[in-house]
Amino acid sequence: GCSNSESGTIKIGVSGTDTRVWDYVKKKAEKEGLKIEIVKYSDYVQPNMALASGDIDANAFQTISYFNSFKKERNLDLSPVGTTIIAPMGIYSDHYKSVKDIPDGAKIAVPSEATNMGRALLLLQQAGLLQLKDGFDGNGTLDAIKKNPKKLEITTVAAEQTPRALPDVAASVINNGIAVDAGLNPVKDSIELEDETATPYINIIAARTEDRNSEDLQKIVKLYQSDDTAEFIKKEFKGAQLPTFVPLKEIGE
Amino acid sequence: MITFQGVEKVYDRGGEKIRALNGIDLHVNKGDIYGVIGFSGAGKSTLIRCVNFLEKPTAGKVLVGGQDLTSLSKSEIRSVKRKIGMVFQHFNLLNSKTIFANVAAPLALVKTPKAEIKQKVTELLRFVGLEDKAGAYPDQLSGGQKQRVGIARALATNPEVLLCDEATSALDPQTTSDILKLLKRVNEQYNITILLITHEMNVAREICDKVAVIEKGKIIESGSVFDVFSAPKTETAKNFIRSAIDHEIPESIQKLNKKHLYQFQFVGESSERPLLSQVSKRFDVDVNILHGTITELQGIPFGSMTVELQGEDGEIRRALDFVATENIRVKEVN
Amino acid sequence: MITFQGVEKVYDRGGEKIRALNGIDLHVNKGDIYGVIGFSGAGKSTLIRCVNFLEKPTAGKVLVGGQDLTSLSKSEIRSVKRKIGMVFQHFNLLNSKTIFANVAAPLALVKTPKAEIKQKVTELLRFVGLEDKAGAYPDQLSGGQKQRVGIARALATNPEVLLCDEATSALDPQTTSDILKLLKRVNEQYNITILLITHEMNVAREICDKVAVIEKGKIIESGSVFDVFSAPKTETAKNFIRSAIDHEIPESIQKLNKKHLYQFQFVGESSERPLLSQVSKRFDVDVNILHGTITELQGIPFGSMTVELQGEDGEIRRALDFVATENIRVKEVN
Amino acid sequence: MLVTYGQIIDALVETIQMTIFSLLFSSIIGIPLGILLVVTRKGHLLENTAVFTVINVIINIFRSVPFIILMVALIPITRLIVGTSIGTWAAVVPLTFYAGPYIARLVENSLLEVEPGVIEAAEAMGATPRQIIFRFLIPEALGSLVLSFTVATVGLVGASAMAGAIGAGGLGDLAITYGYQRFDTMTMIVTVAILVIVVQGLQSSGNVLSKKLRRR
Amino acid sequence: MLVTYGQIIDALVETIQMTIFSLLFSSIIGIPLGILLVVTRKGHLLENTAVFTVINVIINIFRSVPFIILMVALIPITRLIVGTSIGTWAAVVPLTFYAGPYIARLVENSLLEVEPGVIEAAEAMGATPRQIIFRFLIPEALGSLVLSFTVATVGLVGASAMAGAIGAGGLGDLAITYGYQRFDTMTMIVTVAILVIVVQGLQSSGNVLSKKLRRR
Ligand SMILES: Nc1ncnc2c1ncn2[C@@H]1O[C@H](COP(=O)(O)OP(=O)(O)OP(=O)(O)O)[C@@H](O)[C@H]1O
Ligand SMILES: Nc1ncnc2c1ncn2[C@@H]1O[C@H](COP(=O)(O)OP(=O)(O)OP(=O)(O)O)[C@@H](O)[C@H]1O
Ligand SMILES: [Mg+2]
Ligand SMILES: [Mg+2]
Repeated sequence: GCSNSESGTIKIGVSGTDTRVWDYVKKKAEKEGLKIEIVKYSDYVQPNMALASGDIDANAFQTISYFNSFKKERNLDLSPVGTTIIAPMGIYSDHYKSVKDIPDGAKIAVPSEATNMGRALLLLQQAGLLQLKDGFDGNGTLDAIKKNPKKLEITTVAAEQTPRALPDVAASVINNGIAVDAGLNPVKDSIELEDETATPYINIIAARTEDRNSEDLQKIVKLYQSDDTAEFIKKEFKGAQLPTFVPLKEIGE
Repeated sequence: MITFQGVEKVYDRGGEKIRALNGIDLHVNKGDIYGVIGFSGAGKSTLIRCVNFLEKPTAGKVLVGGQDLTSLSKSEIRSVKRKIGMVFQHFNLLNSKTIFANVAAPLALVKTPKAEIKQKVTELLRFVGLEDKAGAYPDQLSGGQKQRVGIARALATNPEVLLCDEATSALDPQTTSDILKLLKRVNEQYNITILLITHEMNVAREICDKVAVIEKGKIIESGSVFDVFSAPKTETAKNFIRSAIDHEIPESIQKLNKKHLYQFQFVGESSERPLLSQVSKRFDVDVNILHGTITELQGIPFGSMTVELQGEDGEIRRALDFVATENIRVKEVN
Repeated sequence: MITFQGVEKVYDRGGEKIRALNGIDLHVNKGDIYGVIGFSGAGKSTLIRCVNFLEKPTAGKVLVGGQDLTSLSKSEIRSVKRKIGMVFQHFNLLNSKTIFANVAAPLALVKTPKAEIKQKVTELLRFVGLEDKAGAYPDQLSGGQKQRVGIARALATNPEVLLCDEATSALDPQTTSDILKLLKRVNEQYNITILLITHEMNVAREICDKVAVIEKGKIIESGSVFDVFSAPKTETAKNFIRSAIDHEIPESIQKLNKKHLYQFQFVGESSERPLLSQVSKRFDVDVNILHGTITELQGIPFGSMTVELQGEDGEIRRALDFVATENIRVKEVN
Repeated sequence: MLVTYGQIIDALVETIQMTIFSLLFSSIIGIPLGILLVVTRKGHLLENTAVFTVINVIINIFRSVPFIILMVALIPITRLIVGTSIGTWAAVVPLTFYAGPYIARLVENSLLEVEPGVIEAAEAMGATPRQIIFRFLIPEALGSLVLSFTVATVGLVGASAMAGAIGAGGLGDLAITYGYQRFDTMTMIVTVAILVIVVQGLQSSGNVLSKKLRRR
Repeated sequence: MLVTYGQIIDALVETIQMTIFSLLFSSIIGIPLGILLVVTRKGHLLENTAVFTVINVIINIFRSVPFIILMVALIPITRLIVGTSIGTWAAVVPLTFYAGPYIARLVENSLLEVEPGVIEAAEAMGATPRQIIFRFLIPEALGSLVLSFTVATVGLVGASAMAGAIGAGGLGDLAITYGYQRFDTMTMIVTVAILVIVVQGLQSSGNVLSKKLRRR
């Protein structure tokens, strides 16, 4: 069972330091007698591993796409319990006003982590810069590129490095949160932005499969997916993150 | 107490073989003070270091107290070593410890009570004249002071065997003499066996019962101090002993340009009669001693002297003939 | 060439002040071989190290070639130092370099051509008897061999001043004598000034023109070798010199239990006449020399002897009275 | 600045905690290994080629693995020891395994500098290998050892920054998560400044202590 | 395994490239700094408290900054030198600044072990400070220096793993991105195994060379 919830505290793992939304949810939960502890991680592997091993009770940091591939590769018995937001990835450039201006042989920086890289490739395809292999599931390596008419040079760097590399490349594909932190406005500054309904990139709250119907977790999901939370997100992130409380069915669960 | 049987030690210097010891046979009895003399590089240090196994012989055996160290277990070797004190040629003090702690080190190893250590170390430091340096560190001492610390340390555990590798080389004659007296005393009081390397012939003469002369890794001569000193057999031994006993005739004397300058060498047993007196009395010759060293080994004058014979030529010749019958080697100095 | 003016050196040992030099005034002329003797810890090394500024005096001045080192620029100090060779008490060789490279080091510093270095170093190594060790490293040498490397290194640059801190302490008499001859030769050939620390009185006697006796950081006596050796003024100097010149009377002699055993000390100028001969001739007394060292300083016998007087008591007494008039100190040996 | 001073103080405490404890444990591992590396080598006190080779290779293995991989590979062990794989205490385990072999190398290097004459003197006195190590070898190398440990400690402070990956917190993590990942330059400057002060303090103490101990 | 052998070989080449060049440049920075740390300290050859303090503090600053932050902080400099802030060459810059001060500390530690008698002998010969350093101090410390550089090189191999963040590639990055992030255990094992072999080779060469040079 959900070991920690018995002691009255739910541990939720997040990645990075931005806990504004969860702080908000935590406050609401406390009023309902539910204690939440937020555990911060600085990478994208440990929160899932810690969840699987029971060190935490739920996590909220990843897209469904990343979650699924992670689960498969590690053979973990985890399940999504609710959707949260979508943070559209974008193509940014210091040098060009439009993707069409990107010249042949130009250098493009993409995040090195596999699902982010896949997502970046899909976005580059959406922008018409690349053509990917059929049935590409958004999770893979540079092998996925079928045609590269402009002979673009794709360089993989840490996600946080993509904005920093802007002066050195023709364009960077930057995750939404990182773009915001780097002082970019996804809506205004990007030269290409991910489709808002790109379902694989909706973020989720995940838990161990055995706990997915736990009362406490369900309560937390409900608190997150409430209107006032949505309002808080819109206000705090100024459109960079969009609350997307779609049912799990729509993301293929 | 210490026996060398055909000991060889070969160092490997980048392929080249250096034979430091080349078949050493030597026996040191319990209670002996045994001196080893020899030119620089002859193999003296290597020899003494074989006794407590700091060098492992490449061939042959070293027995200490009748035991072959190679046949013993490690802990047995250690307990043999604890009975052997050693004064190193290069002192080998602990730079990080005070003089007191350096001398106390061997005592601390065998878990001597603190009070006893304190008493013993203080006594030893007083003896070697360093009581005021107890709290100093080796780098704050002069060369001779370091050597004295080494001596105090070697004596701290009242060892049964004492190995001294040039233990007084950095000391002035006065301090040397004090140290030698101490060694003699411990030798007599506790029947300690002492194996002592030295190049100072006076040290050998003053303290040793027996000596061995080592050259190129071989013992070329050994025996009682008297035998070796008075009748050295090999050329090297003669050379070595002579260079110590009869110093070169000073230039000042050579410049005097005196006519009848002779060197009398007392190289073996000569008559009991007072030789120079007899010469003066029997012949009309005056003997003027200019230079030399003479000492006595078991009642027999031993050494050499440069003398000027004053008198008529014929008388002098007769006097010299007389001297020649007395087992004295006469050499004319140009 | 070298002048000390009121030089003081105080070491600080954890708050405690150690006065190693306590007001040294000393002058060494160009071409002198100047010996410094003194007990262990007297301050000899500290003194010599002040000459090439390895120790900076806490007070006073050291002038080398008339120049006060403290007043010179760093590069001027260096060029003065290049003219000073030094043999260290603890050798201070480079462990990482071969013997050849060690001796070549000072030459390489002044950019000597390779061929010249090769020739010079080979010559020096041959001289100190180490030509076969050119390729060895210091840890493969015996103590005396290391010391000889130090000597060769100090001589490599044909220095104008040579500082020797116990340069022969680890050497046998034969090698010592060879080295001293070399020093004497360079002194005469090149007019090199040599300041030499030693505790071996023979070394001082054989090679030095002048000596200074240092005690507790003060020069208590100095002058020509003859003056100091023949007429030491201070008690310490006397002690020091006596302990070197007249060795203790061996126990063997004391045990003989002879009746009329005397020690004659030649402590100053005595008559030109051959004394012992005169005694033998004038009195019905035989003089049997048992032990002692006698040497000559500027034509005057110098040293001491233990003699047995054989004859009637009255005659002996008269002989002794005669001896006493001859500026000889007579001491009865129990 | 996105963080409060409270957070910075917490992080400082976490850094100190991680550093002290991992230094402690890695010393417990590293010192004996370093000693063994010295005394089991050819011609030394307890010559033993097998032991030397095994230790040498094990140390090399740990030294080869990138810290982040080491952290993951050690999770089962961490969980076994600390009961969890996240948090400050959990970070101490991989940090220990990271710094232990490193300390072993530094200890090895320092001990090899001890004059052989000192060991000879000890052997001549009949000292046991243990006595030689603890009463002769280590005291003689102490000045150098202190400097080595200073270098290792500073290295640990640096490594602890990466331990943020497993939620260990600490100043370095604050610098990375805010300064690096969130572009909060102010936090970066403040945390790095504190780190500099900490390191400066460590290094200065190390220098002073080492100078006192180094008697030549 | 998700990667091809071609990728692994590329990564190995990148690692070697990063290590060699950053070792080279960090030595160029670190050796003089280490020497200065020794000779400007109190009572030494070129005593100069100001220079010593400045260098000491600068080194501490660089040693305090977590590598990842250093990498970011140095981007302008990297761009100035290499022309870009990403890729293998760009990684050499922060690696150099990371390893340089570290090497300085190790050099310092090694040089401090040289017997003062040797320096005295050099001074007595009238050697210039430069000659003392290069003809006496360094040759005497060489055995220890080689071991220190071995430690530093192995450290660089480790640090180069983190340089993947700026697209430098290398074996460590392969281990992290495939082995760690994508749970490709096989890739992780292969890359780490190669790293172990590289480190083992480095350490063994270091040991042998040092033993040859250490004449005591
Ligand atoms: N660094 C130091 N710190 C404190 N005291 C010192 C230091 N160096 C020397 N001394 C002390 O100064 C005195 C003189 O030392 P010095 O080395 O000059 O003696 P020395 O005459 O050369 O003796 P030796 O014949 O034994 O070599 C000694 O008592 C010694 O203990
Ligand atoms: N580790 C070594 N490697 C090579 N040769 C060595 C080694 N140790 C000593 N030797 C050589 O062995 C010979 C004997 O050395 P040893 O130290 O026994 O001489 P020694 O008689 O003590 O001389 P000294 O009176 O100068 O101290 C010397 O020629 C020396 O060069
Ligand atoms: Mg010897
Ligand atoms: Mg001295």
